[in-house]
Amino acid sequence: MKKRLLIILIGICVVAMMAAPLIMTGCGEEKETTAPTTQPTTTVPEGKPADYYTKEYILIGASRPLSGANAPIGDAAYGPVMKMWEEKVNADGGIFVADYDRKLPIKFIIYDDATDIGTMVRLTEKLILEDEVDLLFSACGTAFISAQAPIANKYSKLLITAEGGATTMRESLPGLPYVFVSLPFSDHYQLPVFADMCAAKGAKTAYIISIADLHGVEYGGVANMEFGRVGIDVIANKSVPITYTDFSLLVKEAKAADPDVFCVFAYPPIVLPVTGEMMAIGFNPPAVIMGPGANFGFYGLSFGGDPLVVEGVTCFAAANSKTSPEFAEAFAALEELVGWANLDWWGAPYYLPLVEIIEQAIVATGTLDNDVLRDYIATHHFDTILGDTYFEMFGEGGGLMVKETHPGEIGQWQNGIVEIVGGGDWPAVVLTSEWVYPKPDWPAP
Amino acid sequence: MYILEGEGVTKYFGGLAAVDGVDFRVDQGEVVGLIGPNGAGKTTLFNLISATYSPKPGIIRFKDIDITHKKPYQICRMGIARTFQMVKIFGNLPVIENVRAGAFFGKSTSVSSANATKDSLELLEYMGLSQVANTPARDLTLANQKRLEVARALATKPELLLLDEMMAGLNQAEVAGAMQLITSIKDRGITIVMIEHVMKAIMNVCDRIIVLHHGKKIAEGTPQEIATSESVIEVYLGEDHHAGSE
Amino acid sequence: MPESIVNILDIAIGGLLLGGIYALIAMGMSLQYGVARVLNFSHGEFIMVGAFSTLTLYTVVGINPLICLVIIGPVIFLIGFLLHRTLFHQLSLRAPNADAYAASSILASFGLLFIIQNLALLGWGADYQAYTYLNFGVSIGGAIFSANKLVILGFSIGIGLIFYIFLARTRTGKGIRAAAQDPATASLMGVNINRVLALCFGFGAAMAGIAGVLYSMRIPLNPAMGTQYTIIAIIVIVLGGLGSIPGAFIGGLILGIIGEVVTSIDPSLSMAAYYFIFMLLLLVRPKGIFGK
Amino acid sequence: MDTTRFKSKGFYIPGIITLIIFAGLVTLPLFGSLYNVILITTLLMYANLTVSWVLFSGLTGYMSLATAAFFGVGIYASALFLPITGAELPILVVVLIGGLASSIIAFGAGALTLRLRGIYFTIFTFGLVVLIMELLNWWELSVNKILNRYIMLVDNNYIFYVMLGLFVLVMLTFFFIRRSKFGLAMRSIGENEEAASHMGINVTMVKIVTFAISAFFMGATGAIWATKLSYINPHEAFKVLISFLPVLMAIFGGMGHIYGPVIGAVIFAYLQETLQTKFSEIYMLSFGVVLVLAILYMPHGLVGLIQKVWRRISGGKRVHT
Amino acid sequence: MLEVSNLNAFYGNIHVLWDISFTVKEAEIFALIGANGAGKSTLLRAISGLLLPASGTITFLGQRIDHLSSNEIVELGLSHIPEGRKLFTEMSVRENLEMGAYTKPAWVQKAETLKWVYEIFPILKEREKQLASTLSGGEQQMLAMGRGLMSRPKLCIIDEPSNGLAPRLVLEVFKVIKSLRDQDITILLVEQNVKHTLETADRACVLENGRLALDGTCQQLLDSEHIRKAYLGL
Repeated sequence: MKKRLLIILIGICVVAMMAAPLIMTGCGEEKETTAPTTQPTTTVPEGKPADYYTKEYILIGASRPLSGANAPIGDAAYGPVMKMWEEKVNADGGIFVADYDRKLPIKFIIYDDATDIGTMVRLTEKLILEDEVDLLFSACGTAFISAQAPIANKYSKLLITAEGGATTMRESLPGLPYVFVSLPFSDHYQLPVFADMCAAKGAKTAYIISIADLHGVEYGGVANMEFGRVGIDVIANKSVPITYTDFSLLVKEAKAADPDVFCVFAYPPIVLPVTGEMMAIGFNPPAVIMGPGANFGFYGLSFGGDPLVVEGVTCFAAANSKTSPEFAEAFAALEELVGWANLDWWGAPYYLPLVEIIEQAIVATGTLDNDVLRDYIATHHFDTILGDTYFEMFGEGGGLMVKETHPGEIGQWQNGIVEIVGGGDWPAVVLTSEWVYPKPDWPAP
Repeated sequence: MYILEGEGVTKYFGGLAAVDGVDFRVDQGEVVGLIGPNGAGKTTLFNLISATYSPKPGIIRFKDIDITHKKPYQICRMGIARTFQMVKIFGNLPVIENVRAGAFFGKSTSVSSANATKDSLELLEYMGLSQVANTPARDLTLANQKRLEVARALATKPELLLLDEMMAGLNQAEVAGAMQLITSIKDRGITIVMIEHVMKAIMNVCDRIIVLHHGKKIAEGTPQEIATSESVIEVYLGEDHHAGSE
Repeated sequence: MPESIVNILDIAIGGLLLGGIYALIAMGMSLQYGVARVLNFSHGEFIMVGAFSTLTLYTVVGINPLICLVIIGPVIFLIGFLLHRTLFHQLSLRAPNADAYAASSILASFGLLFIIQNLALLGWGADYQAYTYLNFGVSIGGAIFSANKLVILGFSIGIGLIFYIFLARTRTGKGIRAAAQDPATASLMGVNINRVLALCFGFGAAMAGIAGVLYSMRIPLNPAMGTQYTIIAIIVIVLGGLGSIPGAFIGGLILGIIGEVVTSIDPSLSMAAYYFIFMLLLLVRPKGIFGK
Repeated sequence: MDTTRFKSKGFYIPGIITLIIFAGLVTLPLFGSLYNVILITTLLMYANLTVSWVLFSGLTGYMSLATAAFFGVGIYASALFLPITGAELPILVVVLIGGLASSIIAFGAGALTLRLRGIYFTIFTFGLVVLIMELLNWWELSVNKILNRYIMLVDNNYIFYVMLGLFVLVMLTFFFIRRSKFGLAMRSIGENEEAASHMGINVTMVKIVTFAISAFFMGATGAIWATKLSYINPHEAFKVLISFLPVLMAIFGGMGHIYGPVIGAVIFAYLQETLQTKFSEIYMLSFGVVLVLAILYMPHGLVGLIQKVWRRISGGKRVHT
Repeated sequence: MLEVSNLNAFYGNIHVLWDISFTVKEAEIFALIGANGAGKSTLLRAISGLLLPASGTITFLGQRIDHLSSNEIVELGLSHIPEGRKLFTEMSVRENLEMGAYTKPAWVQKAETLKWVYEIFPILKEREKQLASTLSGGEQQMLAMGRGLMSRPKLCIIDEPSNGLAPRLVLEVFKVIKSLRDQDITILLVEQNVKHTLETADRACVLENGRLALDGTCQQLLDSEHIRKAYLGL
């Protein structure tokens, strides 16, 4: 008898569990539908959205890696840009949206995906379906964006991506009209430019270490091609597992091979120890390119706290304070927010204009309708910190920020900062210094 | 044909022979006692017969079939069941489920659920455990846990039953009950080999006794022969000819 | 010297040096498992805490990392000691048997992993941080190794030896060994089992912390870094025999050499090789190379 | 515990409740919001993994941490057979392939490893996850030169129904195995393996077959789950955390009762979702604290807690469970 | 010296000891006899603090010890030589002995005690450096006893010392036990070898099925019909 009652009790619990979310959303829906009736005296003007009177802010959602392996990446560059923008816009009273005939402040909902794609996917759908965000900001990392893009596309949500770019993503862009990619990637003028730079200095051989994931494979592969194009012989292309921790032997082998160009296409957990090992055993090839990781302030500070130590290391970088007064201002503001160690001369220059593009598109179209915004962004040029900024569209598909808007591709540590030393010859390029080749010796310990 | 027969059965642990070249024969319907001081290799011999270990070297036959390299579950399905020195009941399962497990799996032919339940209830009745059929086995008294082990072994419908220190820890009345039980199991036509320290039980119940010492068989015979054997008294019963409990 | 010999030296000595790091990481975990019977999945988090504390002390206060050892080791020991006294001791009281305790302590240590990692995230932030120390080359027979690696191997051997002597010679050390073999009998000898277990858990945590202090000279830090070291430690202690401290030490060295050899053939297979060897060993000789 | 089998009356009310829940779930897409469907799909995914885990580990007492391996194999099956373009196999067939591939691996791994006991078995299964991941990563990288795989997006309601179908299947399997002769054999092994083998139970066979059955459901669940991810690589497909979650969920819910793991999975996953969204800054911290407290104070899980509370309410009389 | 009164203890759910009461007097050999599983070892575990009794009191030298942990009890001067020797097999003979002197007061004078123990068991001195696992059965029992003496106990609990020993060695062991008594060490002896035990001990009690069945001087017990029937097979 008691057992039966117990089972009933458990059953009720299960039902309650299952029903709880339903009831909760039920209530939520009710609130929203009854909201206009609370103001029975006014009806929504013709052609205006249903929440004309009740809209309090522009709701922006993002699923970010606040914890887990990607947290350092997510915390360093794009997160602060969002934060900075939020403060700036809200200090100004918000963004003027014509549909509502007033300025609407912005509000972020940021969930922690704990660096897990399954969680990120679910939270993205929660943001879209449950929180009904007006705008969706991108997840962190190429893999995550690769998974998020089809979902944003499926729900017709504009997705301008930040920390991620890959040739594979470009390949899938034609089927993803709502997705815009901002960060340049391997063959998107970074490695071609770098290969040309090396060839111009007369480099003959290259040695590549890459991380055994999407990023490493792609950069390793493209570097192989590009070096081949300019006649540089790739001696080795070694790939290391993500969780590997000791690089002494790899660096020694590289040293023994005596290459002109040494490439490390990996993240900070590999980039930093490899650099340390190079210093320790005195491996100093004429050109050293590393990234992502070497493009951050912390890279310079990691070897005794003085960025002069990494003098001559080459990395991916788009702009620095010298690029333009606007960038000087932006980098100063970012430095105040996150400190010099977290400045990112590669990503930040491309994340900064994203929010400007969105803001300008909203003001220009006067709506938060993602379809309208998408079409506007796809077809217009914007005046951002980069100057004239626009996307190359893939037929009916998504967009890729064109190389002509890139202020630079390749940076190099010189006198304790990353100078922009390479970037092809398109209009926006602003080089801030000459590329030093061969790089100077590591300082004596 | 002997129901159970061993030739030169030997088992080494490390460098030490726990069972050392033991020959034994058990006739159909007999009750054979296996005695010897602690560490003499009695339980190891049981483990060899029931295939927990394989003898090396040595051969064990059951009804003339070589069972030296069989697995425990095969041995059981051939008709040898056993109990354990330290009871190994399924403590969290109800008593009836313990017995049903034996009834289900003990035979190579499949048994229907209804039949298994029916047989198990009968066995519990026979063992005087019907009142506690639905109690978790761990809540039984030690004596009842031992009876449950026997019931579970009997549920596999064995022809040969190995009882390992069934009386240990039982009081006088319980020992008497256990002796009765053994006799009645024997009357069912089941051959029994038992390890026992309670001499009264051994002397009264067994048809024949095998004495092990340091892994070797030192004597074999009827209870009377054993009680008067010089060598047995020497190592086991105490030097002054009294059958003291070891 | 001919290049091939240097190369062999590179691999052999490099393997030993790498193994020294692995040994240091694994010894503490082995101790925690061997005596306190906790397979501590949060072991790597203690390494992380040790590393971050060093970074803070070195870069903010300016304390030499080697001096940090003396500060951080005892603090983490205390944390481990108290953790065992409270959490794991309670668990052992509640567990009906050893297997249940093994399972519940694994899960509790998993909970600790989350807690410590999140606290580190709140305290130190998610970003990568790094410093380097003693990062210069030292030549051994023509092969060059970074000094901090030699220092780590030195400490690894030193700590291993000191602990070995502590276990072999001192009263408490003997108590620990006795408790590892048979806790009930040890307590009959007068060993305060709860205290010894907590001590061992504390020592294990302190060794992890010290490993973190030393290893932080070489690697960039972030709060999520611990897990990979936990996994390496598990591989090493299985290799050396669960619970054996000399086993963990030698297992670490062996894994280091295997790592360097595989890396010299195909670095992308190195981690796979670790797991493969580890699982093969579990199948062939679950008690480890030195297990009895 | 399992005395109900002798009193068939006791089945009506839970049966009716189960039916009501089932009816509610089947019609959910009609009245629930799309996100509810997605959320409950997630909860069902965890419930599937947890019940599958309990099916083997809960009954036999072998603590397996191989869940992520089988789940990942399922995910990879989808990645191979349901690419974003050119998917030629029906989804259900792929789900079946995922399940079968997992159970084949489980069969092999089980034959090799089930002689390991206790912590050795646990560590081995843990190693299995990372080994498969590293080998696959190496294979994809060096041989296939593809590290990223896109998977066809599937309608959320469809995924929900497949997940629900698997849930019903796994529950039925669990229910019938528990009550069957086979389940009795498994519980006997869990209680005392040596005694079980001496009672005619082919312990090796029972363990391997159960391991494979449990892996089947894990793999099938992974295969359908993969269609939600839309993109995977070896590192994302084989997440060690997935091995631990079902264990935690089962313990959280309590393994003494058939509903325990389900309740544990559902509440735990819901809690996880709440923490991730409401307290994202301290999500891991609160998760860890809940975990530690649950292990300390709810040794028999939620179901145990409910039973205890129930006993208090019903007058403190002891109920045999 | 040792007083046990109304002791009840459980093993899991099984009630193992029922209302046990007895006293051990100074400098005597008090024997506890009973069949396998009668609860003797459980009783000893309860006395030496390995098992928490459910009710009842245990007093040693006037001090309640029933809620002390075993390491505290050893320090009071009660040494328990467990059944099955329970040697630290991965330690040398000497280290095993040293473990016996683990308590702080005993540790200080361990060199001295060691000499005394080597006098009692000269074979242990010869085997000093060997691992305990390499000793023969008799040597192991001697080591276990020697280890138990290293704490300089006032009361020594010896559980089944003759277990698995050849008869010649059994006699030896009993001789040592007697000599200990003569050195004013009180002995609580548990044995299955009833005849020897009753011939060696001063007083004894009989445990049957967790209950105290009989107690008295050994002569009384030897004469008792019950003992003669049940334990001596007469």
